[in-house]
Amino acid sequence: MTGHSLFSVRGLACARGDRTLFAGLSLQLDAGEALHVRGPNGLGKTTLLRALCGLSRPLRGDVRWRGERTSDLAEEFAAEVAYVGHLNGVQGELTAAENLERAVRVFARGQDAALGVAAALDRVGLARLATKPARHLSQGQKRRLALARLLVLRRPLWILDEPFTALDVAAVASLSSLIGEHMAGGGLALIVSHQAFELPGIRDFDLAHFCKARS
Amino acid sequence: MGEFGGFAGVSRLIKFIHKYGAPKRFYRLAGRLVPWFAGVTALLFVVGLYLGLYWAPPDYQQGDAYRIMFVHVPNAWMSMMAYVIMASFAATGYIWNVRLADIMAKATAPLGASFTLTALVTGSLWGKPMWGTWWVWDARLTSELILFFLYVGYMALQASIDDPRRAAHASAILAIVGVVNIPIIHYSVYWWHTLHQPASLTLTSQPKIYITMLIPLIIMSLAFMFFYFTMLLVRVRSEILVREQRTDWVRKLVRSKR
Amino acid sequence: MKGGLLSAMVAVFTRELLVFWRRSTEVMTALVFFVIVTTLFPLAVGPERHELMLMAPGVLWVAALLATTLSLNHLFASDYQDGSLEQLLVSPYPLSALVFAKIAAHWVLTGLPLALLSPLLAVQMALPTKAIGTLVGSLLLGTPILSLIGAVPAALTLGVRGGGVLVSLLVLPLYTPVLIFGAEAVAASAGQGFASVAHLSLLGAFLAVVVSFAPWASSAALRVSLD
Amino acid sequence: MTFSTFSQFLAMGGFAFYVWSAYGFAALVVLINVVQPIIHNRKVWRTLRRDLDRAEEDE
Repeated sequence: MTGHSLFSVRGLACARGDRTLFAGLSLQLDAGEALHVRGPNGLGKTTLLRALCGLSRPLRGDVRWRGERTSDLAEEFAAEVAYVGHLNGVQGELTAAENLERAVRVFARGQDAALGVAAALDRVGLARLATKPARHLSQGQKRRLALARLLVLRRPLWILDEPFTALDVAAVASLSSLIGEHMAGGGLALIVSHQAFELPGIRDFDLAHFCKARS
Repeated sequence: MGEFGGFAGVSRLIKFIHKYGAPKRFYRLAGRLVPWFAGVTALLFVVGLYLGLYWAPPDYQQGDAYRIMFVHVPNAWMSMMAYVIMASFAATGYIWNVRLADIMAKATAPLGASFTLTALVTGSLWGKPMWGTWWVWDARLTSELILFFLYVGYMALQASIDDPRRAAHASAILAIVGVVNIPIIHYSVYWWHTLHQPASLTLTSQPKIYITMLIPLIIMSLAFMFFYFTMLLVRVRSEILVREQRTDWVRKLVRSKR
Repeated sequence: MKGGLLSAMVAVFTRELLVFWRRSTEVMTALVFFVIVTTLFPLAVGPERHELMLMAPGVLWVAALLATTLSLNHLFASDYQDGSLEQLLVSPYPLSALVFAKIAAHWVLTGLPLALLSPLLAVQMALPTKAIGTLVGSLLLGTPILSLIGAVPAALTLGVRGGGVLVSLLVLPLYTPVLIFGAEAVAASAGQGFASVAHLSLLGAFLAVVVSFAPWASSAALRVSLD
Repeated sequence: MTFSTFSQFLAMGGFAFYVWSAYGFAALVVLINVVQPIIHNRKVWRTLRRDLDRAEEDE
């Protein structure tokens, strides 16, 4: 299995209901690389990300991490991925700090947290709100709390679905530089976003290329 | 899916299922089989009804009322068999992603529910002359009633999910849980029944069943079984068309039959 | 790694308790429902003590069944809406273990208080004192089964229209063995006849079956619902 | 011969109502199970044809 990229996808096909969204999708990603997945609404960008991190079952295809099938790795692979979806996964009844502490305990496996909870909250600009119940946070603040999870867990592969929604200009820039640091440290990232953002070295990936012309 | 790929035999079986379980192939095959199955069903019904209603002598205890057995018992058998078949198809569809199996499971549910309903109503009609009331909490009738609720739940879940794949897989899990539970439900109901009516008469617990009763019973059971297979094929054919409507072969088929 | 899994399960469990503690109304609803339903029965059938005593095991057990069914909607629904369930599915631990922790928390919040409250209602329903121990025991053995089995339909109906009513339609037929064994155990120790031990051990055997099966089935159900 | 006359056959030894209702109900359920899929199948074909017509108009 030498010569493989760190993360490689071959011949992936996904469906929504009985309709095939895309087929024959292949991509390669190595340490320090990032991919910006593009395409109009309804093509299946979210489905692609969910299939890659194991949330949904693809029709066909071969997804490999370090040369091994992710479906065989199962939880081993999950320990390498951080996923931020449309939903923030932030529990309204818990405070911002409690949300992160819980993430560390439920998701960090063996390894030490990359950043302490307080430091991570500081980094995303929520330090003052640490003890506030998360339901009182604004949309943008909740989004930042979700992204702070990326900092407290040391995961090589980031899969981010529209991470910039609800973020203000400064936060967008700060997140971009965060992803840049992640790449510089040898991390991988797959990002779906309609919003423009600047990130040196990121490649574009057009999903429309793998979709049949729709009737 | 990877965890099953390791066994060579299983993977060969899966390949076989995927090849002959292709909806297009099966649609044609089923179309050719339906008339034959329908013919066998009709023949079995004619013979079974003649033997059951006319040829078999009356029972020395129950008189002619026991003839209800020839519809009640086959339906009760089929109601349970259909649930097991449904759960097996559903499990196949869920574990190996076989769409045809999903469709078979979905098509089985209404047929199984019909068998259950018929078993309940005929059981009640048999009970009235025997027990003097329309409904007795007899063990067989009670577990049949619970089985009916299980069928209703399965169909309700199928109907309330729009995405056909999710509907099939969600109801598959329900069916599997049901099939694990049914023996326990059955056992608990019989246990409960013996506690409360230790001496009551059970409809089919005669010391011996005569050969003259057994022959019509078997033929009627076969008739209902073939009826099930016939209607399963018919239902599966329409469901295949609905679920494959975007494929080229269905479009070609529709165009040719305009 | 073992220690990691255990601490993750504990984290899920305690977080669940904390969340429900902070919106305690939901826990109370099921409990209050249990109390009100059992109170309604004497009003409907009359206060005659002997009649009430005959009905008590059945009434208490049916009320417990309905109260648990009512509370099943809270098991996954809010986690589903805010996305933390989705996160649980991509955690590096076996999902069935984490789901088991969630179900355990659900039982601690519904089944356990219900069992502890039941002696009061048993007195209301004129159940003989000697049967109260069996009632509590049967509820302690039986309500975990209700939470475990109930998790499967609760997971299957996430985000489905008419989910709440559908859950009860799906789950109540599956509850029949629990109802039979539980109510029979109480009735047996209220009367003179059979020993209740047989029923209780059947209940225990059923619990063993369900513990090994339900967490797996409900995690499979969650994967289907979030696919 | 179990029954010597046709009216005896219809009387079913005094259990006519129960026996014939049971068989009648079973027959009714069988009939519904035959008719309903056929009607459904016709409906499916109708919608498939209509959808195809629409798709071809668009082209």
